[in-house]
Amino acid sequence: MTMLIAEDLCARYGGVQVLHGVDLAIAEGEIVALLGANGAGKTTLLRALSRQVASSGAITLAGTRIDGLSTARVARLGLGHVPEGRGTFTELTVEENLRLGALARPRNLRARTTSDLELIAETFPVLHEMRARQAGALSGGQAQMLAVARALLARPRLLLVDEPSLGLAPLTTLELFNRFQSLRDAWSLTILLAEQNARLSLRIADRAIVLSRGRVALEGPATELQDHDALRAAYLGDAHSPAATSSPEGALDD
Amino acid sequence: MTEFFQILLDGLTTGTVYAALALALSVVFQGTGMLNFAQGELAVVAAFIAYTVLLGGIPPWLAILIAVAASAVIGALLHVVVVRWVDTRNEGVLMAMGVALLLGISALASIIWGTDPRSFPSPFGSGIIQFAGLRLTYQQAGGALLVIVAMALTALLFQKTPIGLRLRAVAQNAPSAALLGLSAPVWLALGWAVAGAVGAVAGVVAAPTLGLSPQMMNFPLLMALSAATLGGLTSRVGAVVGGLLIGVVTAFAGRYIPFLGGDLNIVVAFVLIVIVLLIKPGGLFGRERMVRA
Amino acid sequence: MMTLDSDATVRTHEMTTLAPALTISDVGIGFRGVRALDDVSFDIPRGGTSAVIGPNGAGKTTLFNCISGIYRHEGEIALAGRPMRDMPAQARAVAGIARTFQTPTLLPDLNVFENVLLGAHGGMRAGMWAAALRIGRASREERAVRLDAWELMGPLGLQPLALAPVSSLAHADRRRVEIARALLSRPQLLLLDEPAAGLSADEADELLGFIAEFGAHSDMTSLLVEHDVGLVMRVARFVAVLDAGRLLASGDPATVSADPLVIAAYLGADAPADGELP
Amino acid sequence: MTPPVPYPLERPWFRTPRGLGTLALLLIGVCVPFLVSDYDLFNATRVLAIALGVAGLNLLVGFSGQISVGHGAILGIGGYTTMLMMLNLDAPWPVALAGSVAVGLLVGVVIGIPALKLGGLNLGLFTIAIAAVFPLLMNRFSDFTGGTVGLALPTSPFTAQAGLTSAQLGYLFALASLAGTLGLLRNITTGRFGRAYAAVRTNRILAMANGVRVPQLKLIAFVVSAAVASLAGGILVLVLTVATPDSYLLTFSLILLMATTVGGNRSWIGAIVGAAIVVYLPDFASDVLPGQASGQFAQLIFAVLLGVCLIFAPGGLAGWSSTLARRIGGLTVRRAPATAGGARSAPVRTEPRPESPPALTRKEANR
Amino acid sequence: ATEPDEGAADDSPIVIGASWPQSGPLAAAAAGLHGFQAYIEATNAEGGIDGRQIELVTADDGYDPARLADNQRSFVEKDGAIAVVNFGGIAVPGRPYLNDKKVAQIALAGQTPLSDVENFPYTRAFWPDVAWEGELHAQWLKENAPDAVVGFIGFNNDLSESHIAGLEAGGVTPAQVATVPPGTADLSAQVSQFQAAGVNTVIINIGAPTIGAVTAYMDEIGYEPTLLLAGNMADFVTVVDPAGAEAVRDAYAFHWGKDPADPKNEEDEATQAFVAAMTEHGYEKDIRQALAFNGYGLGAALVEALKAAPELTADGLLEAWDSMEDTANPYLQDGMTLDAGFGGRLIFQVQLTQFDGTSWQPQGELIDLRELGIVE
Ligand SMILES: Nc1ncnc2c1ncn2[C@@H]1O[C@H](COP(=O)(O)OP(=O)(O)OP(=O)(O)O)[C@@H](O)[C@H]1O
Ligand SMILES: Nc1ncnc2c1ncn2[C@@H]1O[C@H](COP(=O)(O)OP(=O)(O)OP(=O)(O)O)[C@@H](O)[C@H]1O
Ligand SMILES: [Mg+2]
Ligand SMILES: [Mg+2]
Repeated sequence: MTMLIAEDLCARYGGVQVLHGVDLAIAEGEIVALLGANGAGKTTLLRALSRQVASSGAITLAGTRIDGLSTARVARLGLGHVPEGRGTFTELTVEENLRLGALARPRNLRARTTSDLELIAETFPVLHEMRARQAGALSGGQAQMLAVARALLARPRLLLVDEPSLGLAPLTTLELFNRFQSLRDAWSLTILLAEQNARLSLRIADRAIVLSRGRVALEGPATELQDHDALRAAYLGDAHSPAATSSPEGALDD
Repeated sequence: MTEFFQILLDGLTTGTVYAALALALSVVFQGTGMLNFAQGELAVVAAFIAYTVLLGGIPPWLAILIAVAASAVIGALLHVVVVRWVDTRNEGVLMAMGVALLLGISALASIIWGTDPRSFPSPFGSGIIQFAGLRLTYQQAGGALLVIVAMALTALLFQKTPIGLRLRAVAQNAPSAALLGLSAPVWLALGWAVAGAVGAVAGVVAAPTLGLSPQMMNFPLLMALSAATLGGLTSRVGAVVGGLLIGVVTAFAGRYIPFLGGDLNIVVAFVLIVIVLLIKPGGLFGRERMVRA
Repeated sequence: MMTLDSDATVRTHEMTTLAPALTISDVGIGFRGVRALDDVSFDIPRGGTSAVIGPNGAGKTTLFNCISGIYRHEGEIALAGRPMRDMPAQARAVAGIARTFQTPTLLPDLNVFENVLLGAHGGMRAGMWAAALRIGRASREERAVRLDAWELMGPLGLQPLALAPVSSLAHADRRRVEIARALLSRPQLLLLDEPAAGLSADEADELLGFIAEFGAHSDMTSLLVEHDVGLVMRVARFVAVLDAGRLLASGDPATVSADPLVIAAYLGADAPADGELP
Repeated sequence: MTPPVPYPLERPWFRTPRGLGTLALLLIGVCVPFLVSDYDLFNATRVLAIALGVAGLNLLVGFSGQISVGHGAILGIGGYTTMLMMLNLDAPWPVALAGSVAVGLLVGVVIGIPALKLGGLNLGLFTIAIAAVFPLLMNRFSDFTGGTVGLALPTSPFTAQAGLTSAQLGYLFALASLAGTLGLLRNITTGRFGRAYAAVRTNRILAMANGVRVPQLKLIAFVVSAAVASLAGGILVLVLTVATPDSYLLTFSLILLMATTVGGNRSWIGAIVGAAIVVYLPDFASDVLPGQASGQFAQLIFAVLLGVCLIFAPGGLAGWSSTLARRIGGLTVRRAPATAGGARSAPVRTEPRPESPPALTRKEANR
Repeated sequence: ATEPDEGAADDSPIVIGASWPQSGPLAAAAAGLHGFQAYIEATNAEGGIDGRQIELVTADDGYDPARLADNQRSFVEKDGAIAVVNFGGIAVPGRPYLNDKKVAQIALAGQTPLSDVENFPYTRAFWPDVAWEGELHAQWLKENAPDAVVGFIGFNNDLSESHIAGLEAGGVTPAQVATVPPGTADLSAQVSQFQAAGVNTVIINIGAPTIGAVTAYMDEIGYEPTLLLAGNMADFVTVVDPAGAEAVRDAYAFHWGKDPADPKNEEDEATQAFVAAMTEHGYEKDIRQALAFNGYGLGAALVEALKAAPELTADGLLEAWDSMEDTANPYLQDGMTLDAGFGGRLIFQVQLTQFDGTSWQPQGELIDLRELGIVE
């Protein structure tokens, strides 16, 4: 089954159009990396999908049209979103933040809450240690873990993640990405991952989509993209690639 | 000595009205992040509803329940019809909206029910409890009980139930709450409903003592705002303790600092508040807002 | 590569002493029983780029907060040999410490240009009276600062965004605005809290290259907190590693990344010597 | 090296559309007294005096981010000071006004210092207390303040001269005070200190990290605001020729706060708009509503209209109308709404982002 | 006017302005205005004053002096009013302007400053001066309860000051004084203090809601001192209804006006006329309001003065006001008349009444304050 289909998605802020007719299809159980330079529109695309930004075009989540629904509705239909800027409830405790995540899960998974909480504690031991603290006191990386953990505990069918590695220590990032991979199977989770760290996200992704100036510039299996010259030039910072000195954008555009 | 304890008791019972209103303020604040200047007027409306129902021959306890339920509905409606459309991230606008509501509801209540004070029979009956040379009217005792019950119930709701947790989450960060499937308009309306219900308790506790009129809560509102600050706006226990404390402090100040009298005695309460806040900016029981770099 | 436009941006600090850019001695701080920093001491050499690394919650940002005077802490911190214990945060800023924040922090009420201009505040001399009465001195100073900011925004690519409200910026652009703001104060010590986070590797290199060049022109020392270890190893001349509030190791990048303690706590066992992630 | 993008030229203020508009407004303001009756001037002068108070509140609330629910009392302090100096010391009115400014400064310091520690809603409640106690004090010390009936001047202090009536003189004086004060306030809220105040009100830590002396600026805002409000109170009693405790009830403070918000708390024109609304709207509402409950209905209408303003123009009527004007004029919008950010606001930006991504522009620019 | 103006037969309306609180803290006072309006409208319906209609312009001042000043100016400068009617309190600071403009100012209130006709020759007030009531209370106490331990409850303003000054002038110093801001209703602590101090006589001169709330509370706790209530407050709507008849039983008050809600007035013709006028002109909501009857009485006094005025100007009106003698007024208790006297006031007679549980019963003869030496 296709988990998410977006057709001809356009979004604008005031007079400026940011997304120009993005088409997107994600199969159930897939991990898709969303790549793109700074300002390409990754965050905007994720926000449009979770209905935080007004957009035109059709969006279908697991067979249900969701364009036109509210963010909260879409969330209840099984769309999770780890937003840019983390969005933790700073005045609630870490535990309360996590509980809010668990409360958002579908009814049939309520029984699994305890074991899922344990899993989270295992992935991010520090969150368990700090459960009684106000979330606002957390360090940047801890807050990032909390944001991801909270979204996972809601047991979404499709998880949109905006730069999860932001502020995470390398070991933790690695662990998180591995966890994504294992949860994809264990929880039949579908993930759309917007990440600047292309190398890392391509490692766990099945497929990658490259946005450029609000359009899908490139799309393909992750393994293929890892070798793609243009991509390397633009996003892996490979200074020796010849593409780096010519216009990388030009290379992506065709 | 008896006089001392009697005045202490009087102060406490005077304080129950402040406490009830402060509790309602604190509930709105926690449930919606707004300092609601119109809370007193909402309590008045609730009291008028109870009054109207009582006149219809309904037993007092049922009348209270009806008023509480009706106020909850009014609170929710107020959110849906008015407050929802305000830019909730802008404190100034929220506060100004509170003032507009205060003026509007007060005018509306005056139009509907007139401005003359009416007698509101105590739902607890009339009579006094005597002990150790001290006395307490049924109304005072019953009012205190009602406030304590309201405090316990809201504490339970906010601290122990998932609903309370969600209410707090939506009030604190609505966009994030939406990502967890919590629709802000619905939950904030619920928050207002809870506050309306608590406000109704304030109205019912106040009306028999103060005489039912649209202006009934003007002064108590001021004291309740102070009480909530003293105890900490983020804390329901704080609101109640603050209300009682202010009742006691003003009663003692009026009695034992003759120069202050029955009007300037509130200065003592205000001074107390400033001192407490300078030492503990979140109030006696309040939590300070977490800001870190 | 980015270049600096003119010598106007160069400011030389008098070399009063040859003291380290920053001396941190016995710094400690606790929050309700949690020791966020405990007895941390090290020196940051003058000039170039140094870095503080460590796992999440190690106390890196807290250390920055102590250096910039936002937290009161135990121990002593000295800027170029000058103890700062009793200096409030704003005085430290005026004395030459500028910083960015882990989560880019901008003023929503101001546009990009004005956000950058805020960085000049500490260095401006004209007072409230002069401003109120629009005395010539105040206007001249303001004009000069604006010109300076404008030029600084060129190489950072912010000029086209100058009048945009900051709420409309993409994450990486916010970062650049913050850095421009910090640089505009011509700091002696620049504290960068994860400047490369959210930037592609290419963009990060470019940005840090620019900062290094800026620093070279103006005798500025930069101190990074960064999780991109590869980047740190490439640009830093000195690295301190924090873990759970304590100093785990410090020294030049090669030594530090070979330290088994550091590998266990932070880099991971299979980390290659250059710090690049597997 | 490519030539740098030219620095956007800045014209002197009197050549910007906004500056020209201000000048035109001032011109109209000066002509008004020769066009309308003395009765209309009386209300217009009240508006100017209240606008001055609202402007003081704007500095405090809009710019320094501190809330005061007690400015009505500060106007009262200014009013009583002016009155007492004129009645008891036979001071000429300009001296009395200077006296009330001085007292205002003092009051600003006295309230401002604890305010530094309190902040936010706590400060709001602290100032509410001041507003609540002020009329009680005026009632209590009646030997000095005249008690409930207050103090009254025998006649208008503005003696007709040079062919101008006393109402015209009063108006022109109020206009000059307002224009002058607004000019000064504008200057300290743009440029260096404008940015500093933006930091003070939204992010203390950021402010400190950029060398902004937060307490100093907050205190200055309080002191200046109180002095301006006190002056406003002085001018107001000169116009009304009376000062009574009932003029300065808590409601008055709340209404001032309302005027600030409805006009736009970072707009100086907004201060005038807000003042005009709170002065004229109640009159207007009770005029259009004859009949028994008209007082209450008028208050209801007043509340509803204010509520509508708050909902539809949360950034204030002044900003809202100029945005509207600019939209209609087809010009690009310069600023985001006061509360940009977050999901609900629809941010607008000045210039369309250049079609090519920034990274590319940069590289080309430097190549 | 007794004789129409010489020259043209002027039939332009006589303009009277009324600035009165209809909203705000004293919104309840609006009833007084309604009574006043009812009388004026009834007069107009009967043909007005010598064929000239009275044009009554009303405006709400919300008990805010600034709005009062605005209204007064509007009446004088825009409407050309010859007289302005005010409720009280803030009428005092409104005096200089009207006197400056030589426009008559008529206030309902009892505030002492309003008796200052020398300095403010255009200002008159209707009710007896509160200070007189203080003295009256003192004289009565000395006669009937020389050993009384007196407690006083009043507003924290000049009304209480005047009242207490009057008491002291009459030789009674209250042992306990509780003055509270308007709107305060919970006086339990003050009552405990009174009890502890052995107060056995309580004088209450404070309006709604306090007067009702405090009497009810004293009754509920079984504290039963002798109650002496202010004459203009001791009516059904203000105290008996909210406190309950039992709580007010045996309380004394010196009344001069009639309470339309008192059953004893049901048969009274003037009261019936009042009720009829109120109903006729659309103010039936306020027919139980003593305050409305007060306003009605003020209207009657004003109309009498206008009828007697040598010319329909401010000066003519005041001349007629100051010449009133034995003038009947529907609102005064039986046997009382309006007589111009000290301070431009008109009412110098009062009647001691005691509440018997259903009605205020007269005790003894009519009292004339001038005869008692309280007023010269
Ligand atoms: N609220 C807004 N108003 C106006 N323009 C906006 C707004 N938010 C984003 N933009 C613009 O839309 C474009 C895409 O932004 P977006 O945040 O989606 O980029 P991104 O790909 O997530 O970049 P980054 O990697 O830096 O986070 C940018 O040019 C940005 O300036
Ligand atoms: N103001 C505070 N109140 C309570 N705890 C705090 C506060 N500031 C920091 N801490 C705690 O101190 C520890 C160190 O935090 P800090 O932000 O310095 O970590 P960090 O090294 O910057 O981590 P990261 O890489 O995740 O940003 C954390 O456990 C954090 O929760
Ligand atoms: Mg992004
Ligand atoms: Mg950090």
